[in-house]
Amino acid sequence: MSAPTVAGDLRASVRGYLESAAPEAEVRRIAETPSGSDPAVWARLADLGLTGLGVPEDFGGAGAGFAELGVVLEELGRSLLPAPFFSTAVLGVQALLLSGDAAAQAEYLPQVAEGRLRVAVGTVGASTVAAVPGSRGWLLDGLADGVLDGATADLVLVFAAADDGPALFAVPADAAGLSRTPLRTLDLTRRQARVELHATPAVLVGSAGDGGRVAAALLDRALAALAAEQVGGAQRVLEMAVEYARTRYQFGRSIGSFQAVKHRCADMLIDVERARVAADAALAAVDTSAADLPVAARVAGTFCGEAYFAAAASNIQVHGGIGFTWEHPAHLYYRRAKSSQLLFGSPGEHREELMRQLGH
Amino acid sequence: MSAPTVAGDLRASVRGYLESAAPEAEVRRIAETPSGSDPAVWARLADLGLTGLGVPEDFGGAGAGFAELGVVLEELGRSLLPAPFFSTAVLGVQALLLSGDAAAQAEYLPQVAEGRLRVAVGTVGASTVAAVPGSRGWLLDGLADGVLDGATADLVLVFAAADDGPALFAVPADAAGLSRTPLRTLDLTRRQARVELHATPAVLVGSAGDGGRVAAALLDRALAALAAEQVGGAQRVLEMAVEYARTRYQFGRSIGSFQAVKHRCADMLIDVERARVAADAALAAVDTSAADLPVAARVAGTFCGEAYFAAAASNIQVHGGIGFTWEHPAHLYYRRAKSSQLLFGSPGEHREELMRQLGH
Amino acid sequence: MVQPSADESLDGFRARVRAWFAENVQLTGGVKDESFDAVDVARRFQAALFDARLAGLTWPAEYGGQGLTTAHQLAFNEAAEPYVVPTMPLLIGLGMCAPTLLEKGTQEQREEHLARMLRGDEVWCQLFSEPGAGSDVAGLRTRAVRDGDDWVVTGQKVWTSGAHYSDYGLLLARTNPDVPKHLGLTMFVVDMRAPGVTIRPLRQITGGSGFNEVFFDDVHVPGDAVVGEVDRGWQAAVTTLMNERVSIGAGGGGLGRRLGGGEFAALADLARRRGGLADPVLRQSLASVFVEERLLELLSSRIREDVRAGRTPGPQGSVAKLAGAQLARHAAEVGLEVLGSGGAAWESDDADAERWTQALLGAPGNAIAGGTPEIMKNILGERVLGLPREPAVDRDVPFRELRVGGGRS
Amino acid sequence: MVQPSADESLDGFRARVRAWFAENVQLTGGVKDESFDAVDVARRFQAALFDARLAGLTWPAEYGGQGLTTAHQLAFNEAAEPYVVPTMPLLIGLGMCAPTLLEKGTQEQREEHLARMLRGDEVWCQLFSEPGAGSDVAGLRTRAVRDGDDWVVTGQKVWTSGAHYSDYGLLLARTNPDVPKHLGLTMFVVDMRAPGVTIRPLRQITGGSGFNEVFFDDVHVPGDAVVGEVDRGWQAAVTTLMNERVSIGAGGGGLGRRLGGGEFAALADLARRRGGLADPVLRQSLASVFVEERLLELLSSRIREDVRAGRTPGPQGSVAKLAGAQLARHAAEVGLEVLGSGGAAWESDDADAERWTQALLGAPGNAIAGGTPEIMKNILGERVLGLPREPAVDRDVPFRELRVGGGRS
Repeated sequence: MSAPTVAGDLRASVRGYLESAAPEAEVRRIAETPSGSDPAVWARLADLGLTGLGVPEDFGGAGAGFAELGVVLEELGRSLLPAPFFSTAVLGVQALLLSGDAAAQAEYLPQVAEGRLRVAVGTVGASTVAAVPGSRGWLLDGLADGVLDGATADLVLVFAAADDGPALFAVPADAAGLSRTPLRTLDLTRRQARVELHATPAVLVGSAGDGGRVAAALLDRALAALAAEQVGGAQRVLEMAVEYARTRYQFGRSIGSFQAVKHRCADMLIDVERARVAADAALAAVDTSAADLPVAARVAGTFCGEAYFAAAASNIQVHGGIGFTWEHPAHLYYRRAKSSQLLFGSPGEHREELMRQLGH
Repeated sequence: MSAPTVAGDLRASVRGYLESAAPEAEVRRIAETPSGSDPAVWARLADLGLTGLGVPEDFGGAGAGFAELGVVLEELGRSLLPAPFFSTAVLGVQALLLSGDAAAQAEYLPQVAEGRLRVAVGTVGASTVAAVPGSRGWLLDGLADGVLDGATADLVLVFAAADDGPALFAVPADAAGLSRTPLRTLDLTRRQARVELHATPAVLVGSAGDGGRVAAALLDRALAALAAEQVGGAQRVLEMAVEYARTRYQFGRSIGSFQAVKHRCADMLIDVERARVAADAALAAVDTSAADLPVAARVAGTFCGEAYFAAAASNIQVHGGIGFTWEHPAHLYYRRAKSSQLLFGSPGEHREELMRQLGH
Repeated sequence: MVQPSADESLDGFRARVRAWFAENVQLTGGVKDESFDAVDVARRFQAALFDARLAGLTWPAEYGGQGLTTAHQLAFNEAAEPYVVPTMPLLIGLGMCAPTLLEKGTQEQREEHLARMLRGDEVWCQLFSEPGAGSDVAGLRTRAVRDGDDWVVTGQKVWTSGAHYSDYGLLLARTNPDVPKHLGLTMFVVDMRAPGVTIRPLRQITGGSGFNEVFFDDVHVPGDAVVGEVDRGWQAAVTTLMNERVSIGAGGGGLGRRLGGGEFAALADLARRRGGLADPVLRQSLASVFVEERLLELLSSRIREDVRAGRTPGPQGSVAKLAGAQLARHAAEVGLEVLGSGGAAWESDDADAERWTQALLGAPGNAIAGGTPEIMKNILGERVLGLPREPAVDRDVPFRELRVGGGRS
Repeated sequence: MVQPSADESLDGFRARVRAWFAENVQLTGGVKDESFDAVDVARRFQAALFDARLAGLTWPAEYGGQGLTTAHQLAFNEAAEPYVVPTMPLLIGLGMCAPTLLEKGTQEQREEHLARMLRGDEVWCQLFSEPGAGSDVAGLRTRAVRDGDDWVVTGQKVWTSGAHYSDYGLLLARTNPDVPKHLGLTMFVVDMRAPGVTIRPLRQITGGSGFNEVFFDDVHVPGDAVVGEVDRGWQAAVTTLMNERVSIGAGGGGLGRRLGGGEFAALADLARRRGGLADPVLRQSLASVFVEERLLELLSSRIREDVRAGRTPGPQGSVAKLAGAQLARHAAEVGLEVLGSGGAAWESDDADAERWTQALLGAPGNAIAGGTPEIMKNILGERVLGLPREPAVDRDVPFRELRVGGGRS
């Protein structure tokens, strides 16, 4: 079986599932529930083998690489289905894999693959947690802000500063002194939480002092994964705009026959095509452990974020008044696009880091 | 006579002169002469009272303010007539006025008004000149780069660092140790020179130590004046693009009926209208000695520079292939627009200075 | 209260307006939204203005106006400029519907409504736009069918400001689908409380509801409610739309203050408090916002000068609309840039995040409401620059055969 | 030299191409402009290729081709990729004119010209565009009038690459002005050295002259020079234009190297030498150039993969054209930003200022040549996204009554 076929099959099966099980009304329903997610959906994603897609086969997963993860993320980006895929199946799994901690992997990854464990990761930038050794293990104090799906996860992984440097820790949802506050979010289809820790017992994952390396590598992977999701969303709003422009008639003509609208759609296409090659290159750089992954990840991070937001705004513009109503899905993508742009650093920060990575 | 009428009369007379005496062929002819200017043109501008427009009546000028100077600059910006108006009648006259040096004013300004003296000013940013007191007056050493019309001026004013701080000095064209190298220029219709001084005798203009104030005030005025010129050029390229779009037929339609071209022209208009109010506000701020002149000057400096360049590039775009030929005047404006953007600091530098002026 | 005298000079008039505002300052100001309270404030203000013989300055005296000159109107505008004039909810009626009745309405319509509108007793809305007729208003599909002397109206309008507090509406409906689109429209006065009229607020992506959908379900409209002639409604609608921006009665103030609402100052303050004011890249963005805002202020002050001087404003109005929308979007994006990840998620008491995310969500609507950028640029290109219109494909086609509206996504 | 055998496998063929390039490397590379020297280099290279039976791989053997499969062409492209293939001056002939003759030409035309083109003995140019017919090629006005069996051509062509070194040209001229514009055109083979043909280089704003104007002043063209049928020239021209980007014969290499020519590296170096690499604002601009350049590399590598795999490239070609023009402009502007006032005036030995001001001056032409952004976006909108065309106003009008060209400024 050749790679395109695997990817094609995966795409068809994920899209088929999402189109039948998660139409817009269902996405809105789940987004409006108190927790912002639906355990039944997660169970179904597990049945489809998606929660464990990136989990090595030894731990009950499919052992797929970022090429395949990217396919799923792209489809989820199209659908906006609120589910903790990005937090658990990307950030959580990758953090555990990068930590090199075989025990933690053996404990958690099979549960992720089975859909029994949702994992949230406090990314290092937004975290001010300190770890001290206590009498019966480590104790954490501090807060991690903007943790994706942080309020509903069964396990929270946080980076904390210890004497030997930063390290990754695992905190179960029922740990003492752990409090999680759901935040208001611009993006209505992905929740975030503030995670506070007060003398909270935690388990070291990986080696003490190794958290900096894990966090940096995790950030590269997060950017590559997010880029795939952004491409999916951008492609979807492009299709939405084109479909509307084709079928909306004003002045006796399809509005898509007017150059102002046609060229706006063409500009969206130009951005989407470029975002796609950027995302694909970043995903491939993860899979091939390419030395320039940090560069490829930031090229994707800056471009895909800006392209998606521009496309989401253009989509509203093409729709005119109707695009500005709550009932129309255009704003769900506009919100997701801007929110995504801010998740792991802004486009400006990515550009500055890019210059550093390029040795300038 | 009300102010609008004065300005209107002045505009009509200047435009009338330029349209009859300086059509494109004449502009190109003068630009291609070795010196890049034509003494007969300068004499004619003097006859029209333009060289002394900003010279006080006591010194034989018209005593006009920046509102009137702006009108002439706008018309010269339309025409691109190569003449040392900006260097002499704006920078030179204003530097002398700002210096407060009555003797220098009495010596030089009447000659400017009569068209017998062309003045160039080394703006402080591009100058590294040091002044030391010699046995028979001051001696200057160093160089001033990018001096507008520096090679053809009869008198060069330079800012130089002396013991008491920066000061303004006058150097006649025949001074010992003065060498002037014409530079290659992006703008084919305005020359620049590198001015080098080697133990060159010079006359202090104004007070020692007062050069910083003069230079800062001169820069504000230069930006206001340049903005007016930029508005004139931007307006001209807009008219050129519209005229072409109206009369050029492709696919059986005037190309201006296509939204891509129509909206491009509308975008140019939006920029020109905003550039106009920005320039007018800066000119008025000079005339009313407004406290926020430095702000108004930089708003104009950044916006008018960018608007003109965008409009000049759009004009080429509207013209298609013909706009990209040497024979078509579009590139003369494109060159002037980019060059002007770089003369007294870049748009980015103006924005940073704006923040400082605003107290941030 | 200062009373008008028969031989009042323009200066005397101006002084009287000033005095009235000074005496009645409690009636003005402070009202910024279109809630029902705002309508009540507007009604009270307008009634007082009417009683002081300062409403409808240039309107004919027979319809409750003052029959004064444009010079008086300009003097009023000048005197009113320092005040926030709380008549926003009445402006569609006074600024668009009333001039239409004056020009196209019957004598009975003028006598019945104009003075009452001028006193603030009647609030009006305008019912032109439809889901299928946005930029292309003349493509509307709401039908009015004869029923004896009456008409029966069926259809849907949208983007109707103030429908929920209006007493009457000026409705444009199709009365003949067998002729080209502009030729089969008729304008009616409709009672917004008539049976069959349903008003539904339209929720926007900001969560707010400034506009309404209005449904007409077999609404009976009397024959004498036709404004102008049957099937000549487009001419009446053009009158309405041409008056869209003309300021009548108590209007004129406030424009400059409404445009460019201090975004730069707010952003600089935000950057100071949340960090970032030292970041050279952010400083560039902030300075750009300052420049855009300053240019918008300068543009609107030029528009005000023109209006004050009785000149027809140049293209600055459309330019200001486009530049204002651009500024709103740009400022919101810079706001989010300052907030960073705090603009994606925040605690509920974070007023900064609320303000700037609302601004970001409001920005697209800002650009669309009152004319899309595409339509505004067509206007600039065609009416100001003299570029030719697109070839029209819908001029000579019976409306029945024309494809309108639609739009799937 | 490795010789082909009757039963050569694809692998064998590929090995033979590799060996040929390795042996003949002195014939390749290093030629970057379209001067006469470049033409000579191209002719020599092509002749050697022909002699090695490696020219015209998929062309029929009867016209000098090799009659091989597309797979052979792809194998050739792959093997040639490491080399700069110096055939640019021949590409219009081989890539556009020859396929047109193959498809639409007479047997005599094919026999007379194709093998000679394939050997590099004949260089061809394409004479479609006119001052009045730019984006709208079919609006051309050059007339060809019958004169007995011959035709007499009068008119002006423009933007003709390589006219000054070409032996023949494929001319599109109007033979019937009384029918709609697409229906009255005829294609001819013209001898570029025939009496009445005048070639004038067209000076561009960069100062360079890559294109020509070609004037036809009563040029006699024999009747057997008609390509296809009289008045059916548009169909022939479509064939030509469809082949514009197909790589024939020795083509295929070089695309990736031509796009994205190291602007970022040059700018970073410039910033380091002239100061500015520490400026955070400039660093943002530099990083943006890097991103654009990287994306362009990725796009063109995807195009190459498609070509290699025998797939029709997707929209990436048009996207790359637009993105390339945007990068060129952006990079030039950043270059001027780094140079500051040194980009407005410089001493004649300042290579930096020369390079980046030339880039700035070349940028607008870069965007226009080979299809304006407007036309490219129409193509993307219509052919890729499926949006409808504009209503055509010139389809059913006799050319004589159509307004074309013009343009005053």
